Amino acid sequence: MSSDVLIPLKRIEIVVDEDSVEKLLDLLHAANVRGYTVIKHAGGLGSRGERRPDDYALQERNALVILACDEKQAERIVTALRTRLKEFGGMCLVSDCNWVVGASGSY
Amino acid sequence: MSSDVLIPLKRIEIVVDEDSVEKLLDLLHAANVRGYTVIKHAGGLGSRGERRPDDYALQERNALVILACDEKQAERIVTALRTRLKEFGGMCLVSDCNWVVGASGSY
Amino acid sequence: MSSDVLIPLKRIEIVVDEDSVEKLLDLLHAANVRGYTVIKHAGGLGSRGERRPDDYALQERNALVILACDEKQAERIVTALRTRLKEFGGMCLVSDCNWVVGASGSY
Amino acid sequence: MSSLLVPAILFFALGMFACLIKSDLKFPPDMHKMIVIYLLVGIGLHGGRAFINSPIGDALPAVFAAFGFGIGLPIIAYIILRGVGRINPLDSAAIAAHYGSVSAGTYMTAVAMLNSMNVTYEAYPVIMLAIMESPAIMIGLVLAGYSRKIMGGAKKGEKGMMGHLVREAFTNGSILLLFLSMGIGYVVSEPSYHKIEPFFEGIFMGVLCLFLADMGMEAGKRISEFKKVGVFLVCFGVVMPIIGACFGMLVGHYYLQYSVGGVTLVTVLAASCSYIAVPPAMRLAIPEANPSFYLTLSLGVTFPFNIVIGVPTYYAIAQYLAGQG
Amino acid sequence: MSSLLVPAILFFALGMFACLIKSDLKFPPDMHKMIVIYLLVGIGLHGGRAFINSPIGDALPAVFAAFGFGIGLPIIAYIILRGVGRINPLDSAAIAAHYGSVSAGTYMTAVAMLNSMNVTYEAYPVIMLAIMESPAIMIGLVLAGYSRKIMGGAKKGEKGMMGHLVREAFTNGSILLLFLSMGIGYVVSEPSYHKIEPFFEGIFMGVLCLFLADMGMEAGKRISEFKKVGVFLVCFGVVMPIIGACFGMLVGHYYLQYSVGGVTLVTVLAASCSYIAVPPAMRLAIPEANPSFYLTLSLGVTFPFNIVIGVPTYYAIAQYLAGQG
Amino acid sequence: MSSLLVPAILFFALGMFACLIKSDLKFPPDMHKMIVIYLLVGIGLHGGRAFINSPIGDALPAVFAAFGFGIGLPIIAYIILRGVGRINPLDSAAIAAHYGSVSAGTYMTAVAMLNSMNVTYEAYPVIMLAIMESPAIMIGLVLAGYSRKIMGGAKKGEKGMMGHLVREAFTNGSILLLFLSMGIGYVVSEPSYHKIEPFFEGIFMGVLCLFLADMGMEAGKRISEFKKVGVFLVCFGVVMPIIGACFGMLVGHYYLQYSVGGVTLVTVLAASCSYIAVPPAMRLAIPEANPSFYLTLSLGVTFPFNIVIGVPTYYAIAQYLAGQG
Ligand SMILES: Nc1ncnc2c1ncn2[C@@H]1O[C@H](COP(=O)(O)O)[C@@H](O)[C@H]1O
Ligand SMILES: Nc1ncnc2c1ncn2[C@@H]1O[C@H](COP(=O)(O)O)[C@@H](O)[C@H]1O
Ligand SMILES: Nc1ncnc2c1ncn2[C@@H]1O[C@H](COP(=O)(O)O)[C@@H](O)[C@H]1O
Ligand code: NA
Ligand code: NA
Ligand code: NA
Repeated sequence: MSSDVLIPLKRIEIVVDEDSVEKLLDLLHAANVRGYTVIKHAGGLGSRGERRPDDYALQERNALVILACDEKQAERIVTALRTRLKEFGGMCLVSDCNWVVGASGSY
Repeated sequence: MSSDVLIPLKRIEIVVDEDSVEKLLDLLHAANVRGYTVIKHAGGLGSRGERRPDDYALQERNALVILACDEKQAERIVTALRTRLKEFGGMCLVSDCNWVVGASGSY
Repeated sequence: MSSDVLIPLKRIEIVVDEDSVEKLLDLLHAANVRGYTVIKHAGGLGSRGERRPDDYALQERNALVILACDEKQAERIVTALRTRLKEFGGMCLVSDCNWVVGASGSY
Repeated sequence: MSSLLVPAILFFALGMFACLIKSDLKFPPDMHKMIVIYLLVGIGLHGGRAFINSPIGDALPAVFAAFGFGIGLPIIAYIILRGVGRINPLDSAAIAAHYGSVSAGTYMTAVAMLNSMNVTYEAYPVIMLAIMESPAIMIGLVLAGYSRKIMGGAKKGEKGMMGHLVREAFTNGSILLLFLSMGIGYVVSEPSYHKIEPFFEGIFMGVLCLFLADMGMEAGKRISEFKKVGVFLVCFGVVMPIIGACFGMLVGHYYLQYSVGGVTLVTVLAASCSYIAVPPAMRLAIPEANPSFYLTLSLGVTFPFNIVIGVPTYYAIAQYLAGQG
Repeated sequence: MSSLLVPAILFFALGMFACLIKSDLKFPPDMHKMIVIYLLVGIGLHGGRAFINSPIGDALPAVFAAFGFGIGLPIIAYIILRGVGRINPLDSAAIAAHYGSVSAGTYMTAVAMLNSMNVTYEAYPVIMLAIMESPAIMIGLVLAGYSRKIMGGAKKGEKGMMGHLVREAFTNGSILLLFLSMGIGYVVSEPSYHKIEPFFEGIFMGVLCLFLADMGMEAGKRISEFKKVGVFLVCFGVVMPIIGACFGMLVGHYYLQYSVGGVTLVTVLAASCSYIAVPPAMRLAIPEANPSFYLTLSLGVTFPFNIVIGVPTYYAIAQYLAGQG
Repeated sequence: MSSLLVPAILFFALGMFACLIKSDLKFPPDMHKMIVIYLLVGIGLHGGRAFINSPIGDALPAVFAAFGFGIGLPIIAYIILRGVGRINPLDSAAIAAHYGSVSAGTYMTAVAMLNSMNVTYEAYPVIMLAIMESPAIMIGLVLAGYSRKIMGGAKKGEKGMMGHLVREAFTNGSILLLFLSMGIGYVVSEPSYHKIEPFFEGIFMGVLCLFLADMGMEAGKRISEFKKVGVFLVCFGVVMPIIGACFGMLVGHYYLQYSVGGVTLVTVLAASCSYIAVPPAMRLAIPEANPSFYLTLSLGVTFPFNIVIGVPTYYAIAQYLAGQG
């Protein structure tokens, strides 16, 4: 596909405690992010053991945040996020992706 | 991993209004897509501002559609989708991935 | 971004029947996986037709498991998973990603 | 006519109307599940109580009748679907199984109608309600096996499937809830039962209204799929309950010799078809069958037909039969 | 004062208190939706029943009043917002539309208070409750169109939007549920109604308590957004219901000539503002407007004001007016 | 024996049975949360009402007893776990905290049993129910701190955690709901209370049945984890409630000097252990402890033991003690 259809961007995927998601979004807003997608009620396994959203008594939940942005923005986000990731509890992955031109450019 | 285990494909990730997801799936069916995964109740930020599925009064929801397909199919989908993405409200990302042979080949 | 910030890993994305997700997680635990994220209540289309979590009568659900791990681990997982994927019903994608150092290294 | 002005039926109409004018009215999916759980427990308890004053031995003919319906009606349905409609064998098997079973919603609507007219009825139909789901699932499996044989290709691993489904037919959550609640209703002491009566009986008819409003919306949604399903199947969805009703009427009146209320309920059991336990069982047992066929028939055709036309008609005929002596 | 000790109001305070001390108390989102569905059906049925003994013709003045409020109050609100507050035109239009509509929660709290003091009231205010949402949405559209014209840029595709919203104003699930339940309450026979009364009337006031606890938590959450909204709008959220209340009082007492209870309810309708049907309609119709403005005003300012201060005051004034003759 | 035929206990058995035969019966997770909210408000209101006729001053001994249990029982549990079982210190601390607290489900089952036998009881145990969660969480923190000291490694940032958990112990949603509802029950007027009684009292025992069915399924699920937990802990889950019950009996009969009903309830409070407020607090305070230990003990061992064996036995012994004078 030609380059006027696809714009190469970075895809950032963050998993945090659902309770910390507001703080994460504040951090993203502060970094002038223009778009993201949030999926709540996720479970998982990590350094703090298993987290199960359907558990009868504990109901620990993660939230998954996906965002596409340009390389520079990505660097800014990663830098801001790194130090706070422990507090939020979770992980952050970065990979390459291509934005399909046509949608309003909220990246 | 050898090439008889992994088949290189395109991974398409689409976020639309939950209300438009039926129309998007119709479009995918029309493009002869053989497999996709849909996650509803997502929130997000985009050109139309924030959308929160848990909000008390508004409850705006996005749906995330993930699909793996070959390059040609991907091109067809992107072409069909581009012009309608504004109507659906959302975004579309394309990246590379590898399909693990063994699952019934629904790509 | 420099290599002391990003560690190149494999990103594995698995979709299975929600009923099989416990068995899948057992398989991952057996492969000594140290982290994963699970999203339930997903729908989709595949070789067995459409699956709709919101359907009035059938309510078929998929679960999406995302995990980041190093290349070797990924190979082990893919090998273990391949033969059982049909039983679980679903698919498995593998792609490249980078782990942002800072989170506790649960990969 | 006035029997149509039962709140339960009006709420069904409300839901259907809301769906047809494309209102955004929607009940949360969990609300539906919670209401079903509540209603099943309520029917069960009430049924169990009724048995205290009815000798259990007298239930035997009802049990026989239940098995007769559960096995006989699917075979009739299968023959019609294959012979008249030339429907694909596996689709036919899946659809047929539904008609051996019953619709708890239709049954409760009939009970609501009888109650609102102060018509009494026997304690036994509720046990038929609980029993009929299981043989229907079994016979669905048998028909599917037969279909696969005539189609030439046996599905492998089917034997494990069989065991799985026999288990499913008896451990299905809805059936279990109904049966065990019946047991609880039977054993608890009168003063204990009085403490839980306001919840399980007092507000039952009101909750049923919300349930039927939800069913109405679902039925309305399915109407848009009539085209995919085809004229023959839509007609079948009206004719099959009439055939079932005829058998129900005869069995209820001549064999079981129930009162007008009882005959009405037996007729409803024979005429209605499942949308709770059988669809997931068939999806598992006959994955090749198209679910939109049996779901559209069950939820979009037969259920509304029974609620709006069937139940009042069955009652009228039961009255006529009783008048004949 | 003792009128504040109505359980419904105390539960509102409970929810607000829990939120303000940052408790982790939270009701599941579906619980809220289910309760709203239940309450709307309950109000509708009860309202429909009340009409059986009230000549429908006499409802006409109430209908006129409802349209008057629905159209007049948003225009007043818009003028204040633009003229006094210099609020952006599209935000003004969106906020104004909310004040033409009503809050079912406030209405039910007032009913609970009147019931607990054994004050009777007319059957007609409930029909106003059902009617007022639609004209408010319409006038919101008109104000938005006017705003866009004075701002110079017409949004394209607006005509399709208009049709879409007119449909929405009449097929909105909540409005429909209220209207159709009213119809059902009106037509069902007395014995039929008695069967569903324990659910829709018996436990109504108790369910309302949980609803208001939930509303209290939501209102508490919105208080933290007062800063974003600004002093003027927070004041507006208190002044506008007072203005509405004055009109409501005058219309209820002099034009409709209702009893103390009826005047209180009419006043509540005029003084309250929507948080069910209007917000999503405005989000769709005026996407440029900031939702946190109208939601904070509606849920965080006007609703608590009405519940805690408004309702008892309106009742006291209605008593005074009645005393004046 | 006949006391086992209380519907609440039978529904618990139903849920457990469904789970053990691997039925697909499952209640939606939100249903559980909604029922818990409803039940807590119901207990609270009822408890608050009971206080109107009971001088509040007389509650003081009950408050002392509650603190005594909340602090004393975890210390005993910790000593047994460490001394006899050689359980890891942090796991011991987390488990111990649970036994200082109470199970609202067990309490309500006991109330249901007493009601069904028309046994009266004092108003004060319900205030103990509300109080005991907080000291139990505190003492859990203290034990965890002690454990960390003897293990040599202090967790950093623990001080902030301490403040956080002290807040949590008092703003926990469930505790708050119970306390505030008690307050509301105390202050509302009689006619007001009558309007909400059908919801919060009339249908209470019925809703409790669904709650216990759900608890039964959960308990059944936990049984499969007995192996992971080990023989010692499973035994501890039976022995500890017996120890608690002994203290409860003595305190209830000799110190508080309550009636048979009251002694039974005090015993249940001492013998039961939390599964609502304490588990999340311990997860936060002692992340190193394995949650499947304390959850399996609480939900899979102690709760079923108390429901099926404990409650009827405690009542029998209370009767015996009363007979002794
Ligand atoms: N850059 C982005 N990264 C991730 N998700 C996005 C991005 N931009 C938009 N979205 C998603 O697409 C939805 C609709 O976008 P929009 O139509 O621009 O408001 C948003 O609510 C987000 O969930
Ligand atoms: N390697 C991984 N792959 C995918 N998700 C992970 C991984 N490690 C951690 N997570 C997610 O991050 C959440 C928090 O991790 P942690 O803070 O390490 O317990 C986990 O519950 C998982 O959902
Ligand atoms: N090509 C694909 N892209 C994305 N998801 C897929 C694809 N194929 C299958 N799936 C997912 O895997 C589930 C099970 O597939 P199957 O077992 O082939 O029916 C489907 O319901 C989809 O959610
Ligand atoms: Na049948
Ligand atoms: Na108004
Ligand atoms: Na205890």
